[in-house]
Amino acid sequence: MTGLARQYGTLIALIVIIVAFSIASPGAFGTASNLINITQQMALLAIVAIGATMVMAVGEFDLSTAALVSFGGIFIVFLFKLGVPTPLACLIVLAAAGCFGAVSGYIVAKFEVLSFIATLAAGTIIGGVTFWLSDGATLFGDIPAGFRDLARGHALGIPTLTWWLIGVAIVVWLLLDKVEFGRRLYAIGGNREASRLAGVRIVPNTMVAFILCAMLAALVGMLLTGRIGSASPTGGGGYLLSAYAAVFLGMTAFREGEANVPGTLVGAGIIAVIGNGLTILGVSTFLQDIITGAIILAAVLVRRIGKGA
Amino acid sequence: MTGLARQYGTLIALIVIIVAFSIASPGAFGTASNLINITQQMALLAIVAIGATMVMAVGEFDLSTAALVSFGGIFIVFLFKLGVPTPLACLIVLAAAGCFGAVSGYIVAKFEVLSFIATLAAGTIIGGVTFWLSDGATLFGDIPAGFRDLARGHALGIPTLTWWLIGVAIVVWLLLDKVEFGRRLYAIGGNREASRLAGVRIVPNTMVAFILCAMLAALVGMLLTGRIGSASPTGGGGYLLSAYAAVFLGMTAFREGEANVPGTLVGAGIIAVIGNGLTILGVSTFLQDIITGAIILAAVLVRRIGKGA
Amino acid sequence: TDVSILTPYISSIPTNEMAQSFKAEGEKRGWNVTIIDTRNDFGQLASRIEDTVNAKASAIVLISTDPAQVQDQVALAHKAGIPVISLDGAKNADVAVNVTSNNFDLGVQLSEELIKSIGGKGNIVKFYHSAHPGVHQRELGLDEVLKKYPDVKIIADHFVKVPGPVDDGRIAMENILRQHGDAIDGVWAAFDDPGIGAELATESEKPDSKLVIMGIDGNAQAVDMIKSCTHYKATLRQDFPKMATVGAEQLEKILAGGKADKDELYVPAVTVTPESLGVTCN
Amino acid sequence: MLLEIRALEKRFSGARALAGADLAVEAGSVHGLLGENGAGKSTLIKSLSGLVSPDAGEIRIDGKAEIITSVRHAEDLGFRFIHQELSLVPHFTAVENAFVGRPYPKRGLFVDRAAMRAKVAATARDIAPDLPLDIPVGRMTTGQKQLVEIIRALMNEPARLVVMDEPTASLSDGEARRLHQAVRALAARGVAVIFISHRLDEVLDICDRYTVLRNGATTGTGAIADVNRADLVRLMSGHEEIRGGRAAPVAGGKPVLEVRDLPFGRRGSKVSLSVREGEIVGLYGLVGAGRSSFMKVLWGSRTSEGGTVFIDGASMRSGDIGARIAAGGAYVPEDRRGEGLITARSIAENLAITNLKSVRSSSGLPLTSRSGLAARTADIKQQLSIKMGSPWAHPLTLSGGNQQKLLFGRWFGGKIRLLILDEPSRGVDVGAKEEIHAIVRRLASEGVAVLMTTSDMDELLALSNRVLVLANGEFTSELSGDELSPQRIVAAAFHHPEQKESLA
Ligand SMILES: Nc1ncnc2c1ncn2[C@@H]1O[C@H](COP(=O)(O)OP(=O)(O)OP(=O)(O)O)[C@@H](O)[C@H]1O
Ligand SMILES: Nc1ncnc2c1ncn2[C@@H]1O[C@H](COP(=O)(O)OP(=O)(O)OP(=O)(O)O)[C@@H](O)[C@H]1O
Ligand SMILES: [Mg+2]
Ligand SMILES: [Mg+2]
Repeated sequence: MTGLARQYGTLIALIVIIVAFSIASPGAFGTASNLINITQQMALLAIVAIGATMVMAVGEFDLSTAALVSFGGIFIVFLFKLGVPTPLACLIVLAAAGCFGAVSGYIVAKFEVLSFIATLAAGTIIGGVTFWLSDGATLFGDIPAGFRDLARGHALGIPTLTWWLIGVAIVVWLLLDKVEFGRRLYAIGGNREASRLAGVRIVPNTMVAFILCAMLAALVGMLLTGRIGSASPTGGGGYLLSAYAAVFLGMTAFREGEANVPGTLVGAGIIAVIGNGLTILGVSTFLQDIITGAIILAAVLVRRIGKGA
Repeated sequence: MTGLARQYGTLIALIVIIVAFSIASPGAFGTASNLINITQQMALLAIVAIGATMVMAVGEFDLSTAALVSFGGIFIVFLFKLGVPTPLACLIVLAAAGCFGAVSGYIVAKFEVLSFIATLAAGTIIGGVTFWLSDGATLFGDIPAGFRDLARGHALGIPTLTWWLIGVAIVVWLLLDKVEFGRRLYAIGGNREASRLAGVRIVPNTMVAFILCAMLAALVGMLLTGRIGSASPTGGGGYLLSAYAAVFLGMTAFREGEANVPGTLVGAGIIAVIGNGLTILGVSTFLQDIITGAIILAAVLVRRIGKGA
Repeated sequence: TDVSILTPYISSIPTNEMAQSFKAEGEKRGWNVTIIDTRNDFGQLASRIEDTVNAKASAIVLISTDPAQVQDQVALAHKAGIPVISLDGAKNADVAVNVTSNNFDLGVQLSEELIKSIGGKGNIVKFYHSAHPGVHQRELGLDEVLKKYPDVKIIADHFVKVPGPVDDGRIAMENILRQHGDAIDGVWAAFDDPGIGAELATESEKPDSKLVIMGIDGNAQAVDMIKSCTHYKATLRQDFPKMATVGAEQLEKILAGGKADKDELYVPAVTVTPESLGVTCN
Repeated sequence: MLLEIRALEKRFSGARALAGADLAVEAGSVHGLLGENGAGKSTLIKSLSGLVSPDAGEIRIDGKAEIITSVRHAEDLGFRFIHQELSLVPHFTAVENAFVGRPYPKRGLFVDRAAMRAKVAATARDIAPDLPLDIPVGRMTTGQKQLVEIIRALMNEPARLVVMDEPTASLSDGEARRLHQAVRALAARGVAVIFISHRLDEVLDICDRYTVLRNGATTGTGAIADVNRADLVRLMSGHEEIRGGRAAPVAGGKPVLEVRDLPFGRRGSKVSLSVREGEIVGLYGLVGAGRSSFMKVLWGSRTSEGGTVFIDGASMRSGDIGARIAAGGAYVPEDRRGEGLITARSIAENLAITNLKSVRSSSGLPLTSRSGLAARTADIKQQLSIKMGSPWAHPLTLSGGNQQKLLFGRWFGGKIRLLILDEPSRGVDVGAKEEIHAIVRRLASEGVAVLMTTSDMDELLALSNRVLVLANGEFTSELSGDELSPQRIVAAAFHHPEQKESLA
């Protein structure tokens, strides 16, 4: 029993939370349609967190993700206003985000600057660029309906955003767990020096992790714009800490101390379910914060208590 | 020359920045009164960062500082509204913050939960409490002038806030560098297991670091309230990333890879000087962000480039 | 003439509109206008005002800030002989003039409008953000009006998180709809962003619901929704360009050595409804 | 000649690591590379792996001058390395670690885990049949990690040259012997092996040729058949080897450490033992037998349920390290870097962390004085003849032997009653090892009780008055006096606890 709690504590926590809410509110929370809707509500956060998972796998940190989400949203609308067609605009945004990621990754890997400070600075710069593109204003209008549909509606009864999440999660999970590239990222993250001694090329591998993370963040910025029909230069601000909360929760979920995609999904799931359930129960926002914090603490402590020395 | 750049790169960066701004704007930036004023402007950020320095010295992270700043500001006004006299109110606020810090520290040290996720959860809880105390509103009024004077005005030609900074910096510097307690913190931060085997008690020492950090954050919340005459439940939000930016900049300033008080002061100084100088030069916010990010990157890269293999 | 616009909220639509309009007005008059934003941070706002005073700017324009929130710094500017005007802020002894729509009145107007459209009774959902003093005033307006209508009940409320208020409002509304469904008659949004989120949620979750959404600000996306005959039925558009124009005129007088006309000038708000936009919905 | 190195030189910010080193290695031979700590052995082989770029000199491969630029380059030349510092990824299992930086077997696009495991298991069968392949190496003992490194280097077929930098430092006789067989088998297949070790007897045993470095320069090379141990020591140090005899225990010493009914071992059998004043008790066992775990339980860094540990008659609470220190306990852990040194802090602080009171500026105030730190460092430096520069330098700037002395030195100054030593001279050269042994004997003669574990049979025999043997987590025998012979000890270590029920 305690063995099980230790092994899958965080997953069990998620299940317990879902069951508890279902009992408290069977008619509203515990319905299939609501549970499906939660997957849509968690999708954007989870995709950012999955990007962060890759960077954490190489043992680094990317604090510019939030800025990149905002950047992605503003830049795509900016391009639309210039009349750039949707597919090209999406490619340009992803490429631009990839460049930002490449620079951050290069600085971190090549000069061994602490990624915390390097990506904080990068995020500040990206934020400045975003404000400059938008004049600091929320951008609205000129967003093609075809683009908006990428983030709206359903297919086969599943929300489009959920499909995005499923796709991204599978691809990144394969990348990290099944392909050589992932082994290299985890090797670098686990022991950078040993990996270097073993001939793993630190700089290109780290850069690719940062590039993919940046692209996913920009993708989320675009999807968010599609979802709400406008883009704010600070729209991504809310994703930073909660995305990392999801990753860190996930690190305690399956493989001790390693960021991993299934764990991150569980982490994002916990955060989304708590938010959804407490709102449905009509708990006030302030109390929601207190309860959310307490549940997250409990979820990570489950594994630890009784572990002994 | 490159040796010097490597040794004191970040300090040199600060000096270069000050000289550059003084040349660009001798009449406004390079005046004694403005330079003194910068010390006042950096004071609050620097005090939060000094608290974070202690937690980083034990090798942990405290993400609840921002929430504690907001908490400190709201709670003191809340107490004033209840008619509690100033000295008692201050003590209550510090004690409450200390309790929050003690709990975070205990969880992190005892159960070896990653401090990132534990303090993120703690910060969410504290944020909820703060909102609940204030009903989510900015609190005005009922703030005694005597209290406000703790954060206003001058003494001996130096702003009161600067005196606070000087006092806190000296005390924490002594604690970390001269007192046995500091040796223990750095030992734990340097190698937790080795320190434990050598008889250093991990839990109480880590807890004290978190307690002091929390108290300093709450102190800043109170001083901020005194300075601007009101308290907002999100007033501390701006301090999180910039405080850690200061600490991380400082870690590259003097002792490679170790959080230290003089370094943190240099880091906070860089951030404050850039903000002040660019505003005086009339640079718009968007460009300010880009320049700030670039200067921070340059400051950390100075040491690194040319370091070779 | 160097004029500095200072605000903590540049990315909010009204603040931005005022700032940009004022900048345009100022440049028309040959002023050199800089916009400085402090990202919701009042401590930093205080520092930036000090810097501006040190840089000996000709005037300071505070936007969307109650000068009392940075009282000392405003007083410092006043003492240094630098005129301070406030847009969408509050009256203050050290401020030459505050040009605004009365936020409390806006709240009252919105509430009356909403309650009228649901027939004087029913359940409403409230989206609020009390951390912003101006927006908080609107909420107080609602409280005042509700005293007159005992049959109107707030069945759910949500503190809107910034940044990201639209998506936050949307997710909250999705969840509230699941709990209360058809029991909801109206949505009261203290500003348009969460209202837009609520509309998006209703569109996808309960498109045939009869609920009515109303907000404040005249946000372009909200106006667009009103024009498209959605659940969004009204927004109170504060006339931000007008506020900026009035502010610029007042400042011009002051800079010429004169005085402001009054310490507070109101620019009335305009109600945007399908009718006022010339569309008929059924 | 497969490999020829001529007049190689390398400086590290002023310090000379290599000053004209020569080395020639033939295919199919085992070449012993010897030298004191800091002689430049590791630096020499790092220049072969592309990690260090030499300042002068040349490296010839098959007679052709070659500049090795990167680890990949070295691998492409068919070189494999076991570096001295364990270089493993802690979260990875043995199988995953074996493939870091190597081409993975694949099925389609994806990594084929079954094939990976099969390949590793095949190599492990010969070297370390008992090694768990599927647990993260972070949870393994130092010896087991070392075995993983060895498997990793031997697993790859197309190797021409395998370089092993102290592969046996934490292996006990059993594992070392298997490694020796594997090394000879490699040589028989025509692979060249460079074998670095401080255990001279093993070098004499398995190598064909030797090269000795002193202060970065080659002082001798030739066939092993032509030299004996004394010759090698002379070449390494420039003087004769000094060997002290085993010290006799203090007569009539009272028991210092007493352990009663301490549950230990996977089946929870109870252990009782006592160590008297002046006695040196050695604990022996194979890799993973539980020696380090047992010492950690005694020291209180691992908790245990039930049983009692007494120091000088005072009972020690489980998990209370402070109480042990107060009672005069001292502990030198096995893993110098992981558990011993605080590498980011100065030498002086490392020496003071166990006893900060001793470096106060005044006894009443908890202020650490810089001069106090310097004085304590100078004192310990002198007592243990540590070769070091400034007390404010970081410990990793010292040679292995001197780092090890720091771990002893930090307990000096307070009273020492019980000394617990886990591999006290791992990776330390013959000379320094002798100095460390002298320290241990001196402490014992002053009445300190010593409990020690070591994988090095020579060391065990050189120091212990009494030997306890652990196998698979159970104490299988106790030997003293004339019973102390390598054969009997190893035989006991291989014993299975099931057959020895009565002894525990
Ligand atoms: N990266 C480095 N920077 C500075 N000095 C170094 C570095 N690497 C080695 N040295 C110095 O070069 C000399 C040779 O070191 P090396 O590690 O090659 O010795 P070694 O013969 O392998 O010793 P040991 O038996 O202790 O492993 C030592 O004085 C060491 O301090
Ligand atoms: N009695 C025991 N109770 C619980 N676990 C044990 C016991 N003995 C050994 N182990 C486990 O088995 C492994 C061997 O432990 P230990 O480090 O003590 O071995 P060792 O004999 O010192 O080996 P090495 O020579 O490799 O250092 C460890 O993973 C340890 O957790
Ligand atoms: Mg070596
Ligand atoms: Mg051991």
